[in-house]
Amino acid sequence: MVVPLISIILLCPLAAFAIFALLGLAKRSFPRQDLLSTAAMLIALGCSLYLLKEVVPKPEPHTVDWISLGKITFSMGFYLDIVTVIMLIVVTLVSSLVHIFSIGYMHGDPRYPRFFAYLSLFSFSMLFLVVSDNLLGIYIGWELVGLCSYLLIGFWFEKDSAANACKKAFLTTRVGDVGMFIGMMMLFTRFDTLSLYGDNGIFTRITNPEYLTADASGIFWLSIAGVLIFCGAIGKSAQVPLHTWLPDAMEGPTPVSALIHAATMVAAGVYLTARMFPILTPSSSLVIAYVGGITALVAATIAIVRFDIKRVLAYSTVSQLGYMMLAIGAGSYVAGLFHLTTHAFFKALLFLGSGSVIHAFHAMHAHHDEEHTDDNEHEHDNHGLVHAHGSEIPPDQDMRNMGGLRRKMPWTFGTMLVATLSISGVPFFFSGFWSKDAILAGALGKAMVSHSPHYYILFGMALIAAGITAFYMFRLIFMTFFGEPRNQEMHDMAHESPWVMVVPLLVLAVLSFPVVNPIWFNDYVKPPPQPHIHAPQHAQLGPDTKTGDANSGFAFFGISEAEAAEEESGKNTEKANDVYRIYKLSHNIAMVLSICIAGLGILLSWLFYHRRKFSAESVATTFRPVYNLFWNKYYFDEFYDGVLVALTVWKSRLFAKFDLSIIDGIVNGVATITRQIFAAFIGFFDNRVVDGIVNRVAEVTWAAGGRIRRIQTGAIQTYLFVVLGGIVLIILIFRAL
Amino acid sequence: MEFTLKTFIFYGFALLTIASALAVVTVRNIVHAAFALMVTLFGVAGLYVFLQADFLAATQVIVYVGGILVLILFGVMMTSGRLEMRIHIERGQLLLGGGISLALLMLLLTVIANTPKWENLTDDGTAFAPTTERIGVLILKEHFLLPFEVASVLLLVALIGAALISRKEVRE
Amino acid sequence: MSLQHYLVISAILFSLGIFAVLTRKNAISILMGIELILNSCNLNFVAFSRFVTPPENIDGQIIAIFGIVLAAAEAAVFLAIILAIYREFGSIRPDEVDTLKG
Amino acid sequence: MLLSLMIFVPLLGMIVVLLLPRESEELIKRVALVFTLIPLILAVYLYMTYNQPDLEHLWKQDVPWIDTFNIQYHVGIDGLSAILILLTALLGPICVLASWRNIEKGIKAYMALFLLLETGMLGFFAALDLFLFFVFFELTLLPMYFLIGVWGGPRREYAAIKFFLYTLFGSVLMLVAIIAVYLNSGIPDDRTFDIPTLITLAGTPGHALADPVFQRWIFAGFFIGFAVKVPIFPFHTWLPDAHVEAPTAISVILAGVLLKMGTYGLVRINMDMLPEGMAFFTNGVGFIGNSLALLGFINIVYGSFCALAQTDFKKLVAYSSIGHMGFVILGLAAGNETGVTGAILQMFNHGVISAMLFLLVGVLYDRAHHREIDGFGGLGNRMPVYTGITVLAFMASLGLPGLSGFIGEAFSLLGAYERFQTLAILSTIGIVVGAAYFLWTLQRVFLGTLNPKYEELPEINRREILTLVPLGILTIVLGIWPHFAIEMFSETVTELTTKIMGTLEASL
Repeated sequence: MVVPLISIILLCPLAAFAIFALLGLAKRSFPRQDLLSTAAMLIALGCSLYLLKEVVPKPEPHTVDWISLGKITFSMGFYLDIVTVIMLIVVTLVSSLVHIFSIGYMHGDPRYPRFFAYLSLFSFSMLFLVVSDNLLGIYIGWELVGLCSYLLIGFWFEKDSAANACKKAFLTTRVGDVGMFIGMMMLFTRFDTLSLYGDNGIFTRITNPEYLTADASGIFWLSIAGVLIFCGAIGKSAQVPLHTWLPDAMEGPTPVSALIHAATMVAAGVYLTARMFPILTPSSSLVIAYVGGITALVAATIAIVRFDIKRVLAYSTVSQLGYMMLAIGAGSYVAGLFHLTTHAFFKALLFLGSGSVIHAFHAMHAHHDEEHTDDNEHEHDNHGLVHAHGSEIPPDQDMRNMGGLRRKMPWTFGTMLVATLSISGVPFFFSGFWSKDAILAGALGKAMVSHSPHYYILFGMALIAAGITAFYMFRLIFMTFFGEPRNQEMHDMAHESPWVMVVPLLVLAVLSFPVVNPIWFNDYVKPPPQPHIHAPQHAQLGPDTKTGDANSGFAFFGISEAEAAEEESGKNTEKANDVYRIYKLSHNIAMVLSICIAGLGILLSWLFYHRRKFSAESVATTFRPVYNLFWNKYYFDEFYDGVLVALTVWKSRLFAKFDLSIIDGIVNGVATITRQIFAAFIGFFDNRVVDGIVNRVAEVTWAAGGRIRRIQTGAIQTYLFVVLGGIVLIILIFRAL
Repeated sequence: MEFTLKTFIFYGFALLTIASALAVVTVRNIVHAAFALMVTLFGVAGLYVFLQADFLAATQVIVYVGGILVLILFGVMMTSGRLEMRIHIERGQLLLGGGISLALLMLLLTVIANTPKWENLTDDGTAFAPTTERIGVLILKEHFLLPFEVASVLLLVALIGAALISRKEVRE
Repeated sequence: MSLQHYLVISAILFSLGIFAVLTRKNAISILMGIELILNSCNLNFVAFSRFVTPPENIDGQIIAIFGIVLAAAEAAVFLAIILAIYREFGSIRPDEVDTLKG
Repeated sequence: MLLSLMIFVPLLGMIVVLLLPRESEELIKRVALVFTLIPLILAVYLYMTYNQPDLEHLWKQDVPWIDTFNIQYHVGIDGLSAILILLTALLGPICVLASWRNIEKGIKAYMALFLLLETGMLGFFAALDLFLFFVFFELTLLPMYFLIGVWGGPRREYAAIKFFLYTLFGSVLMLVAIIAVYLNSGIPDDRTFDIPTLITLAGTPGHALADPVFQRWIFAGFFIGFAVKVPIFPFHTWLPDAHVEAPTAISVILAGVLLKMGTYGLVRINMDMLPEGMAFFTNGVGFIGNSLALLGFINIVYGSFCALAQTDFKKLVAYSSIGHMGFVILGLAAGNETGVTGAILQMFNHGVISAMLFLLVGVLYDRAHHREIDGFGGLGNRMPVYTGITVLAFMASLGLPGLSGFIGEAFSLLGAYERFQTLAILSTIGIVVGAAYFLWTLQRVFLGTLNPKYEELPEINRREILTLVPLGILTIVLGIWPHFAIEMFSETVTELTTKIMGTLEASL
């Protein structure tokens, strides 16, 4: 059943796109592309849910030979374990909801059918990525989602900003992809395959000394490969330093932001890293954890000062993705994936909610464009700050135009509040709390077990980021829904969205409660073994004790790694219990700390933006350098545009000039020299000697002809004389002979 | 070779032929030349009789004397008019032409004299058989039919051509 | 009356014809010369036919008949040409008709 | 027999076209189309039967030609030539269709020359006699010279003469090498031009042809001849000029087939016949040992960067061709199964994709009468179908997985990484830059606000779509299931790479 079901899941959205593309060639379009695409997604969702039943503990990949070259065979296939199914469900569910939401949101757009076709193509690519059992397949899906992301960010390509953003997104991710490709080349060269699972897969061969020795050089090599593969994830999941494309990607329609740039595609990086979990070594894990931690912190700080509602959410996404990376880097495989799942729902909800708000304001867009741009500039002057990108914020996305919307749009407000509570880590009733807590606990536990200062630092970063997250998310809520309307005219026009948009919000809001039960998650999702992490504390672990009691709090996320270690080998029961105890302890510490810091963040936000006890402006003025740094996004864009892009373009011009002037110059120069020198001689020779001879011959012939023609008297008798005389002579001569 | 009446007549014809031919090429008056030519043609016809070619002799007389010669005389009349009846001959040309002709004659005679195959081929005195019927059969029935037809076409073409060339331009 | 007799007569006629063609300054005289040449040829044909081939073979005579036909045609065309030349140049002196002069 | 038929049918078509009156242009075009469709039909039949032993006799012919020098008319097929013949035969009718409206003068001569060109190309890929090989190689040169020089753009004479001289320069060296091979192939009465025989001789230890030093020199001679054609840096500057000036269909043939003649020659002669020479230049020892891979790398990076700087749409595509051919060189230099497979796939795919790109440029040029990238803008709104196809072609060209361009590039790199790690890694720069220039072009031409000058620009028409659709389908199909192409030549590649790798190992 597995293969047909997956095939249906893949083919439904692909067919929806294919119908659009083929009719497009004939310059037509299907009358209800929206319903077609949505139906395709719903079918895929149904199949994905059904697939839950088909999961087996030790699945085998279902493969076909794709390319066979003598010894080497590249296969393509599906691999279905619980993680795959969870991803399938997340993708199809969010995608279906986004489809439904878009029916309302995109209504009236001139390219309405195309939007749905692109969404279908994206869904196909994403699902293909998820179910692939090998790196090549993942890479194919990986790039295809990149293409869809490109197409959808640039959906309103008439806007220059959108055109720039889509190009930037594609190129930036491509830089990461090249790293991933190099990683693939390394793995392929070493293992002669790109399959991950099965007897000939990389994960089997990785323990085979024939392919990889477990000594220092082998581990070092594997670390490099792991980090390179992770480069792909850095690009796709918008980790520092390749994160800059994601905020710009907000130029796309908001449902796209929700689906691609919050819930699914950007999470593909996390998914990939999780898939590659078995090849991660201590060093590459640490790199991943640091990248994740830094990303979480950097993005969160930037988010504080944004005014564009979508940018705030975008940076929030980057930050949360950093969290997930941190989790996987710290070995908390399950926590990372759990956060991926919960985040997909509540972040999609936040984006769709913001879409609902933008939709409410959208009608105003046209005739208020100009004056609000002026307003923005005015405000910047008040701040006395250079806002390089400030004036680009469309008025319908600018939080400074909002406020007091909670009465106008109660459903949107309610659902967004749920999501905000969830992302901020408000305890116990929201899924985000559990997943975030698990990550913090995992990092702290890892630190305590390994006694590594790195993980303490990372834990600290994650904790601060959690606090900041709570702060800016509530800032968003307060600025948008509370207080007095800042722009009365726009406020008057605002209205609650139609039911096709509200229903998806409600569904997602339900999913933001711990519907995805952490206990269930922990029971089913097991981290794969990491054969090359031979941390000393694991080496002596005993076989022990499955007993980690499931009721004693929520320590299981941390335990998961310990359990994995236990299964592997070792004798020392005591040590195992030790580790278990440490993780449990770390979890308790982490929970208390995270509740405290989330509360602190919310409180500050309330004081700043609701009660107005403090003025954000004055704080900004006080810490102007820091503010400037945040406002300018740590100058990443400036660095890239000013240095990397400029350098590349300069280099290309240099090359082109080199080509034109040096290479072609040499060629033309050789030609010229040949012509000038060689040809001058030849020309002389030609003129004087060859032509001279020709001319002489011609002259002689001319002169001779002038004389000889007199023989032609024109009188027949003369000719006869000559002829007969000639005959006589000839005969006489021959007779004489 | 016994000297019979037959030989006498033969030599008579031969002499007549050659003498009149000489007259053709030497006399200055073109009309006289034409008449001398007539005599030559008669002579040749006589020689044909000696060669037992009776039909040919008759044809020679009828066609040449009756046809061609009259044609020539018409030509003389139409071109020369009254003034140009005399034929001009330049001395140098005369000498040169005479030389070449003489050389040619000597050459031919040498060839005739020095070809052994041709010696002693005398008139064996076979009985005369009329040739007219055989010629008729050969031309109209056997392998000379095609040449005959071709020759008649040629004649036709020549006559039409002659008429075309000699008529006055209609356009003018 | 052997073959050689006829050949000698024929050769003399031929030479005289050539002489006329070469020296005469009147186109009609030239025509007469040509007629002489043709006659000498015919005479040759008939003579060879009589003496060389078997008696019943008279192909030579037939060739001679064709020769006469040819002569007639030639005479007709020649005179026509002479008339045309006469109209064009006002003369039938061959040395005056030298348009082909190089 | 069928193979000879396929080669000479276009020539017959040329004669027919020449016999037609100059005025009946429609008829001439139709006749040319028919005479290019026949090889295509035969090529499809070839695709279906090339590996059936009982039909093998259909696809080869060997008759004496010039006995004095033991030159034969020997043509035959293996996997590599079959796929390139298929490509040539496919592009033939497409080019005729692409020339349907935009050749304004002398359509008769144009079609006649084009058909002659097709004969030359098909013959080149099928030739199994060195002399015949050279004759067909040169036979493509002449029509090409006239096609560029007469029907080209404003600087056509310059471009045509440059193309001609460059190629001639290369082919002179090649001719010297051919003669050297001939003279060393045996005793005076037993010399041969026959390629299979020569390959056997070159593999016979102790034979003059098997001498490593001899092979190196011959390798260099052939290599320069083919390098001009590929073109390999620094012999590449004829390409942008020729492309820019040539009419659309000729650019398509130039990029689609003529460049492949160079790489085909490299495989057929340099690799198959001269493994010792190949080993010397690719053994990875020192500068010389890396030289072939290095050239591939330079081509990739240099071509890509130059493309990034271009403002002329067609020139950009031309430079991108240089970059993409670099992958072929890199893959061939690797000499292993993955690399060579990738290289051959890349040859075919580049033929298809660059043909699409040039056709697309031609469509735009026919409408706007200029090719300045910055002079457009926002066409995506005005011409959605055209934009869609362009996106497909661009994506295929920049190596988007799922489209055929990716497989060739990826396999070339995978293969190259095994042998030349650093160069393979550095070559990936080309992937990023490749994406950069295509996306930048896409943005400048199709995205943004519509340039008011082009508000009335007509959408791509049926005929143009017809020329593009087969190529587009091939791009997608081969991207999804490259086995369709690979199965054609996998045996050939296995044999070849076994020999190369064996020689390499022996030489190290």
